[in-house]
Amino acid sequence: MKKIARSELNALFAAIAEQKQLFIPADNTAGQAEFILWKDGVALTEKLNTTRSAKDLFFPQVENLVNFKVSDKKMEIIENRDPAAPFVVFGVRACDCRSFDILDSVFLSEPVDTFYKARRENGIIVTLGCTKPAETCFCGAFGIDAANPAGDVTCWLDGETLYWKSNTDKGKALTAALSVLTDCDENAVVAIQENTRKILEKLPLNNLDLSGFESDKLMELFNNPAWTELSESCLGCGTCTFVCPTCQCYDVQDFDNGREVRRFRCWDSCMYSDFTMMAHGTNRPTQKERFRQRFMHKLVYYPSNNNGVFGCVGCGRCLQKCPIHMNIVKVAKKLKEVAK
Amino acid sequence: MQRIGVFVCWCGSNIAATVDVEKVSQVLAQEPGVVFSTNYQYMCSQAGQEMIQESIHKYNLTGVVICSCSPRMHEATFRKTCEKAGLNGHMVEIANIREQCSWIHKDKDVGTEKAVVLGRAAIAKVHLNAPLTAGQSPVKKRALVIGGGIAGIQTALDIADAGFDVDIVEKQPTIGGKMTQIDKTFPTLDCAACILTPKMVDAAQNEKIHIYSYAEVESVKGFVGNFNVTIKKKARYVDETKCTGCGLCTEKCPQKKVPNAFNLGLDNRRAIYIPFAQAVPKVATIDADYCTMLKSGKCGVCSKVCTAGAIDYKQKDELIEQEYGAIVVATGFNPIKLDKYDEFAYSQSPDVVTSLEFERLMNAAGPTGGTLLRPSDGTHPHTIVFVQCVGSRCDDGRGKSYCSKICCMYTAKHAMLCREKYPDTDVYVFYIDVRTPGKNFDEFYRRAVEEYGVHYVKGMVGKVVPQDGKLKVQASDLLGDRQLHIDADMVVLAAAIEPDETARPLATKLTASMDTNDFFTEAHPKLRPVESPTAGIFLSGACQGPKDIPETVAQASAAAAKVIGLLCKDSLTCNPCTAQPDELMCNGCSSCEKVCPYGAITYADKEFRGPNRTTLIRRMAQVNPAVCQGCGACTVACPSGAMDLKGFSNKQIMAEVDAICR
Amino acid sequence: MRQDPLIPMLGEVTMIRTDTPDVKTFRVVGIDGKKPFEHIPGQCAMLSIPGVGEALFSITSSPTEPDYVDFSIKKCGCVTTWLHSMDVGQQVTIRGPYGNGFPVDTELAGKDLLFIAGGIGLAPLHSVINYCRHYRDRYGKIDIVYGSRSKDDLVDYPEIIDEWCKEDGINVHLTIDNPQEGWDGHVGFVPNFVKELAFDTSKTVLMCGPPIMIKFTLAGLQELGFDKSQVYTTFELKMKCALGKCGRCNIGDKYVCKDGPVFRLDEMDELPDEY
Amino acid sequence: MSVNEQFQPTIVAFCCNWCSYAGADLSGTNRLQYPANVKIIRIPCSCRLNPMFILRAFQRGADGVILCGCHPGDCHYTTGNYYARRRMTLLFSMLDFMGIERGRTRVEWVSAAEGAKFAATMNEFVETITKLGPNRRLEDLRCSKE
Amino acid sequence: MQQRVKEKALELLRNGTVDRVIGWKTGEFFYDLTPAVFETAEEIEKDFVFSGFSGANLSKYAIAQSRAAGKTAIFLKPCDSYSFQQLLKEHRILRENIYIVGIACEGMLDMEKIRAAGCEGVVSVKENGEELIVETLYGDRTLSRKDCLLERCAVCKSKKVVIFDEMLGEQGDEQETARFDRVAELEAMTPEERFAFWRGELSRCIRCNACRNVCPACSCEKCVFDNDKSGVRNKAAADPFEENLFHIIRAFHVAGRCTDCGECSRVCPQNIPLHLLNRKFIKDINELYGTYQAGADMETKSPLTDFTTDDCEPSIVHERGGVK
Repeated sequence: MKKIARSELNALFAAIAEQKQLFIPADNTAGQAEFILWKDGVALTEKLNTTRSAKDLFFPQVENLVNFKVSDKKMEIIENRDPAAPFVVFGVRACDCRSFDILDSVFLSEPVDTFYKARRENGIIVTLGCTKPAETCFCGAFGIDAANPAGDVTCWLDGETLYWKSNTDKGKALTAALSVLTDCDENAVVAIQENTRKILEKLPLNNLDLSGFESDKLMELFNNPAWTELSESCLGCGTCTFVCPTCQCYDVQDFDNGREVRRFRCWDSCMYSDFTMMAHGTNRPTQKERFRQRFMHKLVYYPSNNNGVFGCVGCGRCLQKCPIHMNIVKVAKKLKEVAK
Repeated sequence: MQRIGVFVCWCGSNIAATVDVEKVSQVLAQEPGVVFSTNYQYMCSQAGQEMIQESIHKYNLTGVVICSCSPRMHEATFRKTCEKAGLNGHMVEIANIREQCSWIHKDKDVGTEKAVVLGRAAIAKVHLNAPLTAGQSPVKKRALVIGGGIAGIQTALDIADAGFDVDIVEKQPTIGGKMTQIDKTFPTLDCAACILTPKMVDAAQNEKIHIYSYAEVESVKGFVGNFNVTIKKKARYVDETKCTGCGLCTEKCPQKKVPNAFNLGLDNRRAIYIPFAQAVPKVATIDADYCTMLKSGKCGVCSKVCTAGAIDYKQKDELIEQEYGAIVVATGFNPIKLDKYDEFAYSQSPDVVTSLEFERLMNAAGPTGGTLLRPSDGTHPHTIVFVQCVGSRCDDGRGKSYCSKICCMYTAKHAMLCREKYPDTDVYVFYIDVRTPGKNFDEFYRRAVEEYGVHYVKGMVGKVVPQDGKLKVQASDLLGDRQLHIDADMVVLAAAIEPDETARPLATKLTASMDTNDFFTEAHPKLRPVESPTAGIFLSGACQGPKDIPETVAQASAAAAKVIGLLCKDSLTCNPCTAQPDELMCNGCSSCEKVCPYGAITYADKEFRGPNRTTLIRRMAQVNPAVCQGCGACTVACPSGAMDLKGFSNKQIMAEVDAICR
Repeated sequence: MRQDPLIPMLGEVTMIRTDTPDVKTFRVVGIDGKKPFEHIPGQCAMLSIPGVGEALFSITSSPTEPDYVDFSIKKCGCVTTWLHSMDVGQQVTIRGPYGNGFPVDTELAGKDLLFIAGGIGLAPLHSVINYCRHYRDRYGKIDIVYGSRSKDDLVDYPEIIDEWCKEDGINVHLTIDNPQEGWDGHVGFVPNFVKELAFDTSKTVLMCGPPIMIKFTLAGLQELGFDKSQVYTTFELKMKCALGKCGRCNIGDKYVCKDGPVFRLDEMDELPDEY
Repeated sequence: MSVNEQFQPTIVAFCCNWCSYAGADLSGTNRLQYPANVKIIRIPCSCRLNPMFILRAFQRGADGVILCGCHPGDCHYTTGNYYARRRMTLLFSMLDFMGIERGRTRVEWVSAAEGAKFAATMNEFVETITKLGPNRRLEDLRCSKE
Repeated sequence: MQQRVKEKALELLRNGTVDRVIGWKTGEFFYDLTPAVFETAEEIEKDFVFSGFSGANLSKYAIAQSRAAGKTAIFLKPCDSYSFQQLLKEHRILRENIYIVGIACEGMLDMEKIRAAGCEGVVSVKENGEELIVETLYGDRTLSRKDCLLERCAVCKSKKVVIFDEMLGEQGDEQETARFDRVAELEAMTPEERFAFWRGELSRCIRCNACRNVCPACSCEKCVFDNDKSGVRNKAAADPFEENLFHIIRAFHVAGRCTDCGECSRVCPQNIPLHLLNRKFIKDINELYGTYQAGADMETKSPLTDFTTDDCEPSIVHERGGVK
């Protein structure tokens, strides 16, 4: 384990930035935290977490896959991928760190998504243990320990000191190159962790009961009458999906600028009316079906295909950001209530 | 994807001198969808057109782009060319490489490059063109004339002459309008009644003309060729079919104190009346506001004296529905009210009169039997002051900003007639300008000044004060640069004229547009002066703007000619480039309807198949293609993009934009 | 740099055949003139016209064709309309093959097969039929029930008449919805026709067509004594990215592009009715 | 060579069919010159111009957009240009509010008789846009020619 | 008031005036209320809440509910009532099927502002006159209520419920507000500053469409930006231009129809002050064409579907004040 004085954080960031691009959670002009490319003067946010998750750095909202030049009957495929620059993302919380397991299971399974893979290989995730979790946090329900996150490197921060512990080879290599860090004892963070865990215990949603979503209940849950009521006020916006660290649905769209055609991959949202639009219409015609798809996916379909691991990490973003305050916690509770 | 042929015209050297036509046709051949591209000396020539037609067949073309002169020049030509070859005319687009390219550029490279871009834009548009067919709508061969003044009568007579049925709706009990109240007409000084009443009789006797007197237009539905009009015939309490017009009732009616509207209140009439001797129809009417029988149920004298048994106190308003192919508005004018012009003492002295009142005072059928007498004491006036532009050309907000056009001439007429009949009178005319454009008008005015010795004074009357039976007139003489004080016996005010008050609500019913002065606007101020922008609505007389009698009659005949032209057709070809809503996108919010200048948009509730076998009822815009002129105002007002314009669709215009900016 | 599965390869259309008023068959080869990839009957590939869109189509040719892949495509959307308007020699992009395909070498091997198709639904089965014809000895009796709106709407009609009908061990049963001049075959809808034909229940059924046909035909088959586990169908229309990643083609916890598009109908019982 | 000497702006002119398109034709008939940067798109009436078209032009690389229509009061469709006037006023104000250079957008009323005015307007507009330089603030990077 | 609203909902449902009630439903916490349709008195007893966090404008839900069988009650705060009436004016709501209960409003609270004031792990908020007592996992805080109001409430334009069948509390009036101050501030900047400001704000846009989907004026059956046939569909912004286009066109489409209810900014997950775009249009309309408040009445023509012959020319934009 290593450490550095909190007052020296800037020096640490400068040292990392010397080697790789560094993103840290910092406050933007709207007073929200987001991952910002560090340069001198960018300060670590006081906020618990970023509005948009760390997913964006690995699976950006829009990316140019390939271009085409079309002339007459002939066409040409132009691959113009940027070689991904190595980067470090600092301050990822335990929940967001877990989201990469979920994204990996999708994108790194065959056939591997090379765009995502390149970023994963080039990115080093430095997590930061939580000290002031919010009432909306429920990572505990997924067995995530906010006091002891995973990642290539794990950090803890208290009033005076940042503690730094590398977990992986990538993390160790980074650590080795950072001479500003000094050695310290593993036990130094125990107090921080205990303090966090004490607060976690008090969180209203920490012990959210997620039993009853096993795959043998799939049809029962799908046909649960509560979906109508739950989805009734859903606006059909994509806020929950876009701030979600695990949502990864995408669409491929072409843009013809008259000289070449650019093919983009962009995020899609199951909440949008044209999500599953096919040549002859859609099979999810109302918001109820779309709404159900999102939560069934997180709570049932994904676990069914992934050894019972839920497609949610309890970060609480959708709890805070949904314009009508409908969210996975309310859905899970209501489904169970009605099922009984 | 279309199969497009591109035809580049040299226009002799007009285009070829500044545009490398060969290069243009070669470059455009590379565009997606272009299967044939060529150039030729004169595309519009017989040989050029044949080449286009052959290519359509040979290459199975679905779209044609012609790079040539302005579409305003030959679009119609090339459309016809293609139609003859079996290709819909609206699959043709013109790239204007002459007026907007070769003629404005000198450098051949620049011109060529631009011609290519314009060609590309046309190709991009053609890709999205769809065949359009103009609809046909049948024409109801009957016309409605609203207003039975000289304008309406003339229009009706001309239409009837051409063999079409025509109805006149007149709100007064008789047709004839303002002209019936006029004594003599300028510049010939012939008697108004002598030239008008025969026309009134003609109208009444014409088999093709039906007169709805004492009636108003209640509502108008439909569109050009197919108007559906409801006419309200007001109860006159006299059975028109029985009344012989003998006039006995109008003599026996005990209610004698009814101001006579025909004489502008200068004398009284009975509660049952025939407005004047030559009224058409010559039928009595009971004035419900004054009739004691109708008000209290006591009297019934007229009923008793009527040998024809025509009196019917229980008569009700009657609604008549009728279909028309065309509607002519001939609602005429009125002098403005003078309550804002108290400096002229109009409300204080009966000897201050308006010009129209003066007409009645001079008229042999008027309250004074044609002898000019002062309303106050019945004496002969010796000094008469005419004030011009009362409320005309007025920018202080009390009157009208426009020139009423007829006042200069009728005042000259009045002045002249006074001097002729009563040479002992002094006549003063105060004017801002004397405007006399018109055949024999200036001569007429000069006669008034030179032969009849009328005192024309440039300047305005400041104040008229009734004093000791005289009217003290203070005025300025601008040319003499002095103040004048005249002791007049009578003051005659040339009040501005304004459209009849019924015009504005009528315009709303017709969805015809009006200007801020409530005059109907014409489709084009120069080129279509007797048509309203609303198809099938025509304008006759002073409802369109101030006019004298000859102008009114000329316009009335012109409107009739337009109506006849319309009614001659069995059906109308509609403009194919009309707006069309996408039913699935329409919200029914009414934004489009509010900006449509033609009232072409209506709404209907329609059933839709909703998700999961439900049925939804939604309010939806519907465009009547027979009425829509294709301006596109609605397409921008529509937030959901449901409304689009055929031939100039959103996608077509954006495709042109894309091609130009590429 | 390694290509991403989302990045397609170029192909060229070497043949276009008009089958019906709204169906054309396109033959695609790689720009090297060779077959772009090997596939299993029932698999799909993604064709795209850059700027117009990408769309997934069943491969209609048999894997046994050595030089090309065919796609029979009905004109119904943006991409298909574009495809229908193009000429031979046009390049397109292609990626694939995708999906599981029919279990031709496992579950279907040695069985009597009953193919039931409606309209363009013949496209995915066409590949299987010709595969089975090629390896005729691996399969039992083959029955083909094919129906369409009219004679003109029967896809691959010449091939059916000239080849399939003439082959031993293959029974072709054609039907059209309404009587028509020049048609002396059966008239009526596919589900009723299947019931009339009263197939014996030892057969394994491969079915593709409009949802309404599938629904009623299945009911008919069940009346005849067939079990759902004997019936296969394909849901390729639902596929989006075809890679199992974009998250949009799922029916319950199954992804059509990874777990399908071919499903045995008894599997569908455990899935929500969202197809 | 400075950028401005090389810079050839792309300018889209939307002209109503009845007045301004005819005015543009007249300026051609009278051989009045204006730069080839201006490309005209014919629309039936100025009220057909959807703000979307203007933004589309900027997206695709236009440096200036001008709308020409009949003089207020002379609209072939009576009222179209009055609506266009309000719409464009508000749109231009919004573009200004978002910091887009004033002057990249313009409305001019040109009658069928005003060929000279059309040419003069276009000359002036091209000069304005050339001075402003390439449209950077509203450009769509996907359409960027660089 | 909080109790009266709930009692009124119960009463209307129990006495058969209506078949359902659109209101706010309790959440996991005290602040995360969800707009909901209540069909039974039991549901209302259990879950109906009206509190300082009932900010959500319910009027848009009336579009669908007014088409359901029977009658629906809806609770409208003053600003909501403008949205409702505007929708009515656009024939989107069937008035005869709706029973409107107007609610006098003292301003709604903004949880984001409470959090931004440094309150993390908030457990409860108690209103105590002009003060808010905020209980958090990390200790109690006292905040001024005024500082925690939603933006639209801080500059409330009207306390008047413009359409109702029944009113709870005192009817109020339109009031002078400072709502255009920020627009004026921006107008006073240089174009470069304004450009930088908007580029900064809009570059955060993630095109989640929350602003559009919550907006009562954006009630289109299908938005042009979702419509494949429109030629301008874009699902996710691929470029800063796209966000500009979307937000300009959206503001333009609601110009003259936007009641300034402020929902767009309230729901923006990225805290983009989108209401400023709408307010800019409102301010311009007021200044150029006379004061107009959308939804204030049923009759007045919207400024964009109206004109006068002497309207100002578009060049006024280049001529009028502000830094060039």
